[in-house]
Amino acid sequence: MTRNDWQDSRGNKDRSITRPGGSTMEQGSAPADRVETTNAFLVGDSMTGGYGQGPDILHDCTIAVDPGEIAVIVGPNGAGKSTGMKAVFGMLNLRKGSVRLDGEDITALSPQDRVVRGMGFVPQTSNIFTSMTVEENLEMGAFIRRDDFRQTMEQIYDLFPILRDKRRQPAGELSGGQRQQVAVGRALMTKPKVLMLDEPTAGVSPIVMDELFDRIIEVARTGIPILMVEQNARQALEIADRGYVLVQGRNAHTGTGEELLADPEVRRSFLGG
Amino acid sequence: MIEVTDLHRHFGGFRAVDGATLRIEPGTITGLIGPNGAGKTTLFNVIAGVLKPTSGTVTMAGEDISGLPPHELFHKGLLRTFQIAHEFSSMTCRENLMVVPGDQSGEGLWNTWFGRKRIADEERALRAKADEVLEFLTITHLADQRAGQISGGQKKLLELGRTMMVEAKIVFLDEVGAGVNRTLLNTIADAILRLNQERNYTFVVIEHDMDFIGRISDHVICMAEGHVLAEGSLAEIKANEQVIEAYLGTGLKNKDQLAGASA
Amino acid sequence: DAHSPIKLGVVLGFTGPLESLAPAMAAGAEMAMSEVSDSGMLLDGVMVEPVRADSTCIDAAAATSATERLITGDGVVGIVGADCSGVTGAMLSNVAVPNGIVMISPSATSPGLSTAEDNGLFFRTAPSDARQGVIMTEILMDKGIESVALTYTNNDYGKGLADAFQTAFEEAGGEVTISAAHEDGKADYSAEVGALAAAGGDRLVVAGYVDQGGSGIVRASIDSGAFDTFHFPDGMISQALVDNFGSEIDGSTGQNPGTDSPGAKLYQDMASAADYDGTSPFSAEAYDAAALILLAMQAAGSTDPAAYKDSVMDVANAPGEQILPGELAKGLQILKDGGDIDYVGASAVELIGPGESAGNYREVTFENGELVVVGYR
Amino acid sequence: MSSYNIRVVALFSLVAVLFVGTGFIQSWNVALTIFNMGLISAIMALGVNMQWGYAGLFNVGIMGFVALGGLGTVLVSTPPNTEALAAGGLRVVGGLALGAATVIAAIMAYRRLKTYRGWITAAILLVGFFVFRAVLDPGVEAVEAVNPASAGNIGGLGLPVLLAWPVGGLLAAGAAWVIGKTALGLRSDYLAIATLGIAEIVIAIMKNEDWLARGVKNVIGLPRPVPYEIDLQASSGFRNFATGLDADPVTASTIAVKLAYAGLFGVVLLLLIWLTQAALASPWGRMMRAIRDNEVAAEAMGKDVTARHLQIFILGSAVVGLAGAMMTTLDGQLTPGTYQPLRYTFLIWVMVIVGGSGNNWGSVLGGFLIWWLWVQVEPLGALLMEGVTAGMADGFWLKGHLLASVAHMRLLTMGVILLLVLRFSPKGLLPER
Amino acid sequence: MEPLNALVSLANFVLIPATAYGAQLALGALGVTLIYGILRFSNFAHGDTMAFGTMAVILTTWGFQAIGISAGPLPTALLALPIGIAVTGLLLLGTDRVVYKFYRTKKAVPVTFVIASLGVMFVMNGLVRFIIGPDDQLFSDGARFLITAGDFKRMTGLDEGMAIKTTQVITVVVAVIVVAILFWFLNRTRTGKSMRAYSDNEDLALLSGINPERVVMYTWLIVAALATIAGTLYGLDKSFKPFTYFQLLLPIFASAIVGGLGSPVGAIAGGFLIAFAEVTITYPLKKVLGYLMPEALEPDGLIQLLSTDYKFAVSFVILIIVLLFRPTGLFAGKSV
Ligand SMILES: Nc1ncnc2c1ncn2[C@@H]1O[C@H](COP(=O)(O)OP(=O)(O)OP(=O)(O)O)[C@@H](O)[C@H]1O
Ligand SMILES: Nc1ncnc2c1ncn2[C@@H]1O[C@H](COP(=O)(O)OP(=O)(O)OP(=O)(O)O)[C@@H](O)[C@H]1O
Ligand SMILES: [Mg+2]
Ligand SMILES: [Mg+2]
Repeated sequence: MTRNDWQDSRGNKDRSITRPGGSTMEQGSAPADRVETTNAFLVGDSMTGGYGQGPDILHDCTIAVDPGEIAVIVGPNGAGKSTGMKAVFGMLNLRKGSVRLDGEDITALSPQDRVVRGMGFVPQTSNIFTSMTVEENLEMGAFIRRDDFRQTMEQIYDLFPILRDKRRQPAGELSGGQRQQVAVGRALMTKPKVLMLDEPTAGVSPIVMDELFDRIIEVARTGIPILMVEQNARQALEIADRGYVLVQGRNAHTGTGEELLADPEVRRSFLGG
Repeated sequence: MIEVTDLHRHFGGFRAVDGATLRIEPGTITGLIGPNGAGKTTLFNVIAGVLKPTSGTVTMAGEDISGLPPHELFHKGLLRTFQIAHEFSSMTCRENLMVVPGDQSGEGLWNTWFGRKRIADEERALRAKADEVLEFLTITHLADQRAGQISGGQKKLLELGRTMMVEAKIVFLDEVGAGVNRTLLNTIADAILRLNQERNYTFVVIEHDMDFIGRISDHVICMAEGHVLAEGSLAEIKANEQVIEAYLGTGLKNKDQLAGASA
Repeated sequence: DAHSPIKLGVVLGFTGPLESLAPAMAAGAEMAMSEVSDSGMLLDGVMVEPVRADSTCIDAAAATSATERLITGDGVVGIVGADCSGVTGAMLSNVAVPNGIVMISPSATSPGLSTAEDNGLFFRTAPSDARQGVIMTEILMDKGIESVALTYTNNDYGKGLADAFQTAFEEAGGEVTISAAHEDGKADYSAEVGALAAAGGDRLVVAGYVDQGGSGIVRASIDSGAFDTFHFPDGMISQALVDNFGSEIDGSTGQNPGTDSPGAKLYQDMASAADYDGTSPFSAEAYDAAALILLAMQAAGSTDPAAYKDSVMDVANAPGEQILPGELAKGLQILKDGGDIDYVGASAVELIGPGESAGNYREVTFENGELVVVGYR
Repeated sequence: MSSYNIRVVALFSLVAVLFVGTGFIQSWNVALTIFNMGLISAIMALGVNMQWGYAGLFNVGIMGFVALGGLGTVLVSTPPNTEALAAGGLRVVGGLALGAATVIAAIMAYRRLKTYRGWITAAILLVGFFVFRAVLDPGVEAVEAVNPASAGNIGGLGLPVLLAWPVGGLLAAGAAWVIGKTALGLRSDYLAIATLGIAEIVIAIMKNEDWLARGVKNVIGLPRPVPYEIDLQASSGFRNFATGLDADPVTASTIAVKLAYAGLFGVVLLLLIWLTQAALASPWGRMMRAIRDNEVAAEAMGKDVTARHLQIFILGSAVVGLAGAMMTTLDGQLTPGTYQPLRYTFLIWVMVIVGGSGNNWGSVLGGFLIWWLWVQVEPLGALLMEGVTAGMADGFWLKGHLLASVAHMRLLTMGVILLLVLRFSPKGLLPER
Repeated sequence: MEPLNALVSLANFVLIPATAYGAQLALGALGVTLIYGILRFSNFAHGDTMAFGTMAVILTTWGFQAIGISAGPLPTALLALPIGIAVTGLLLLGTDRVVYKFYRTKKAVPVTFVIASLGVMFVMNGLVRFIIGPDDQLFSDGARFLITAGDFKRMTGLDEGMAIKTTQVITVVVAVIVVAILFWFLNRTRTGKSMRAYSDNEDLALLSGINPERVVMYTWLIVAALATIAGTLYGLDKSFKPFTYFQLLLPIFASAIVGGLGSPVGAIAGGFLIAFAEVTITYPLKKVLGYLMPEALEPDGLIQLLSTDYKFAVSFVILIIVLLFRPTGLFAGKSV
């Protein structure tokens, strides 16, 4: 990976923005079980691509999710999980493969257009507008909506009651778990047809993690398919209908959450024994 | 080793650390847990000199170190790692290690011009030491890679490695596990345990992963709302009602409902 | 070979703080050159070509480099310039003197240059400020004005003039209530005007530049009612002042170099015909500087600075026939015939002592939005 | 040879060609004049590069340090003005000492006191200010009254002018220490504007404190470290030497003097390059890179970031001050009114960025290249405009307008070059390795 | 009457000019602060942008005057403003397309933008001189005064006059209106909120369906409007000269920084703080005290805290003092 020359972070006290680095983890040995994806609601099908002119990070990687389902992606650091999510969301150029939503090929659409088509995304980090109030954060979630979104907002307050109390507070003043709730709420404001979450529980306390998983299940119960990346793999796979293990940008293992949890190979290599 | 007495740190009206009092015994590995926003990182930052305390004292081996800047604490053997990895991204991993020791004569400008022989000798020794540390961490193959280009977990290993370049007395680790693959986390846990046993480092570890805490620490402190809520062995903590209510929770409630819905 | 053209340098601050004065000055100098070329009478028909260079007014290094280029690259045999005293000094000592090239500055008025080591190569058509201070004092005292506020542009010109004036005025029994500098090209002059107004005085003396802070001060003074009559030294007297303020400054007085020779008027007409502003500060002096160099060459019969530098004083001063702007051909002819001339030019040139203008001034007032010349001193 | 080395050789050859070409096409005097100032520019760029390239300090107050170096030259090399010193020298020194004491007392009060410290500090400052003025002002008046038209200042020490160069550097270093102590904690853009402002304050003081170095009345005729051309021309030895070389004595003398300057400046530049390169390649350089990469981590790894920033800020400023003193010596005069940020701050920045920040050789390259352009854009622009307007009818308004605007090509070109380099070679022509 | 005279004198020489100047600085600083807040860099080309905008207005004004359009007692330039803004907007959008957009897509660090803006500054600097020349240009017409000092004296019978210029009133009124609109726009409208969202978190704004290029476009258009308005008001009140506009950059930046970069309220407060500091600290109290004190105690000297030579230094000393105690300005600005 060549460094971007325009990004030299010289300058007093400029925060150095560190990005997750490349991976050197050994690749999973088990062959990828092919999954039936052609008819799934959201599919990133055989995606190959990387950042800018850099090397490919994803190699023929397939991720799919159906309505009412929770699909979880796990894998070592730098495996390309976040990259895969971004690829599905159109934030990097695919060299091969396609992305389909509800049967329609959306590979060529820009992220904004995907938002319009009903995709919601909560990135791994900095996923709220810290200087804006909770309510404004939710409003921004509804940015593309032209109709009256007040009702949706009420629904979100019902789902995350704490946010109703803090609606006038700048989101930057909230605790980690509360922030994650704002982030999910923001994504839900678009009334998404599918919700994508990148490590929603990273760094949150166990109680908040449980709560978030609870809420995610609640959202899924309303019929919205959820695609998420998790490092707390064991808990995540427990609630997952589908699980994908990615290694070096490739599908290493695929199955239901229980299957993956039961697979000794997966346990040893990716779930910490 | 470290004693924190009635420590306060306020931001405006907000009391992030509010009367924390605790003791870290030498040679132990202490786990520090607590809800988000409990003030753990702030406590670390105050002890490590990044923030000045509003009131209260921190002593290390009997000596008052409250308010000392980080670089002075470093020379007293107090080191810390960061919640988000802070590697020197444009330098190689080896250089990241070699830069650490603070007594290098080559850091004085005068010597760079008139003491070049001595510097060359020191550098050789330093390089050997860095390679040793890389080997300990099983990342020798990354020695000449720019630290900005290694994976997140490897960066955390590198951070740990930096503490091994000097004779540290106490090391503070802030959420080494967040976002790190569990298998890699096991490697890190091994490294911590080995450092503790082989070099007698004292550790204080913030972590939300109870398995990890359980694996490494002899003693656990739970903070909430800026002060210490409970302390003891992990088993004691896990049984503590207050801790369960504020932090651990009782597990998922909705799980069965989901199964029902998708069935 | 007498028929190859000679080159004269015109080194002025085309960019920088005085960038707005430079074009009219250059135009003046170049008009004199084309007048001479057209006449075909300089040393049997030598043509004169101007070569411009930017003095930047502020960057001594750039000015020296440019001058170096003119002298050693383009081979100029004389230089009209520079405008600001600072760069002029650097050019003189670093390039002109070492290479033995004559420099005539139309506008560097700093007294310090009088004593600069110049090997007889440096002249100026603008008088040193010391003299003007005395003239100003006389004019004001004659009007019975004994208390003035004083503001000056914060450079060697302004400061020198202000010092000279203050000394002369206080010696004559007058009172300077405040002497406050103003920086050119700044955003706002309310603070200066506030201070000047608070100090008070019968009149405000503005030793600045008309297209710079000077106008800003006058504008703010009139607008706030701090002062409504002013006294203007040479940097301020120009058509622009009349255009800017019209009858708002009625009753104000001033002086600038000049004699009762009709030269100034003639020059302004010539400038208007050539489509530039002849009243712009130091434009007339620039014309005269170029004319002097060329006349001196004719008198010496050579374009070699070493030869003609000694003739500059001769052609500039009496005795001889008076030469006005537009009459350069006549002057060349007289010199060719071995006669004497007394170049008067557009700014009533009279060189004294170390080669600077003697300082004949005309006294002006402003009436009904017009500049009226009331006399000469 | 690596591609980097090829690049170095190619670019420096290009610069060499530019200067040699200037020598052949215009004249060797022009080439040397530009070259000498190029040397000074290179040193200034080197100083800025130390601050920016090594430590990421965004200093936009270069002008102030250049000017302080110039002040140093006057204070060292001009003869003392005994009359003025007798008239008010003591009071001036006393006043300044009182001023400094006031500031120190205020800082001590602010640090030590617990209660009412704001008020007490303010009171100390206020009272101190009036006492300072009361002591200083009469002294200043007395000094300035001594022969104001040609002196009116305290003069200097009357020492050899070469000694002024290190002193100019020291003066700049002293100012940098004060500035660094107060402003270095600021974040990038805030530091930039603070330094920009401080530079303006330095210039304001130099313009208005006539007793110091005559203010805007300028000091001219500063002594030189090399002989005068006319003296050479007058010496028969030199004339014989010139004729021996088959050269005209005037040209020979002007070139000889310039070569002498070039030698002096060149020695300084080479010395600085050696010092900086040695420092960069050592653990010190590694530490600086670490600090630049990540201050927080460097601090946690025991590096005293504040002290190192201060160190590099002072060193860089001293180098700039040294260059400023050299420039004033070359000019032979100190003219405070001529210090403008466009020329002495922003242009130096263009040199550093175009050359390649973090790379010493890049700064040297940038210094020479940009200075050459700064001077030569003028004639080149005129040529260009003549070319462009050649096809237009005489008297066509645009033709006249374009020809009259040629002088403004200079700024335009500098901007365009900066933008082009930033775009196509963002780390400069010679990137840091 | 004496205290009244003192008050009027103070108002005439301190309050009124400082208010008008403060409003001019505030408008300029708003532009700087907006760019910093949303596009995240200090735009060194802002002074020259103001010069360019004003030049466009002047050229249009001349055109209007030539064909006989006028705004009665108000300056014709006000009519020309929309055209000037449009032209400046085009220039800024063009600059963005040619220069800044590239770095945005590269996600360059802020300092790269700052240095690019230096380049733009050089170019615009030359461009303006190229088009309109380096000279002073007068373009104000209409009534100069609301009330002149003389009229005021006659009306009130006081010894001291108080002049209020049309341009001063226009400046303050326009500044208030513009600031009000800007606040309403940023805090209440969808586009305004999307701009704040973008400034807060660029990537997330993208994920919310906000089109970053639109936000950038709106920012530049608003900046064009602010710069042109500020420049024109300034030019009407004083005069237009490219070099002066370049010099304006310093007090404008000082204002924006004192207030806290990125904070619109800060920019306004900063503008007034700098303007009042420059005027008050150097204002001699002689006259005012003369009115207030009994005859015997009337001061001899000027009672001036600092000579006007240092007025420029005053604003920077204030700047530095503020930054020492509040490193990101009065209103806790951002820093990137
Ligand atoms: N913006 C980027 N530009 C270039 N390369 C990137 C970028 N972001 C990530 N990468 C590289 O892509 C690879 C995959 O990164 P990704 O963020 O997808 O990993 P991940 O599986 O999400 O890891 P983690 O669990 O640590 O979040 C890594 O080698 C990383 O260095
Ligand atoms: N600089 C600051 N200004 C204002 N408030 C702050 C600041 N730093 C931290 N806080 C607040 O202090 C509280 C404690 O923060 P801290 O980072 O110490 O929590 P923590 O225990 O480390 O939580 P987590 O587990 O989420 O990392 C939080 O509510 C936070 O919002
Ligand atoms: Mg990730
Ligand atoms: Mg924390």
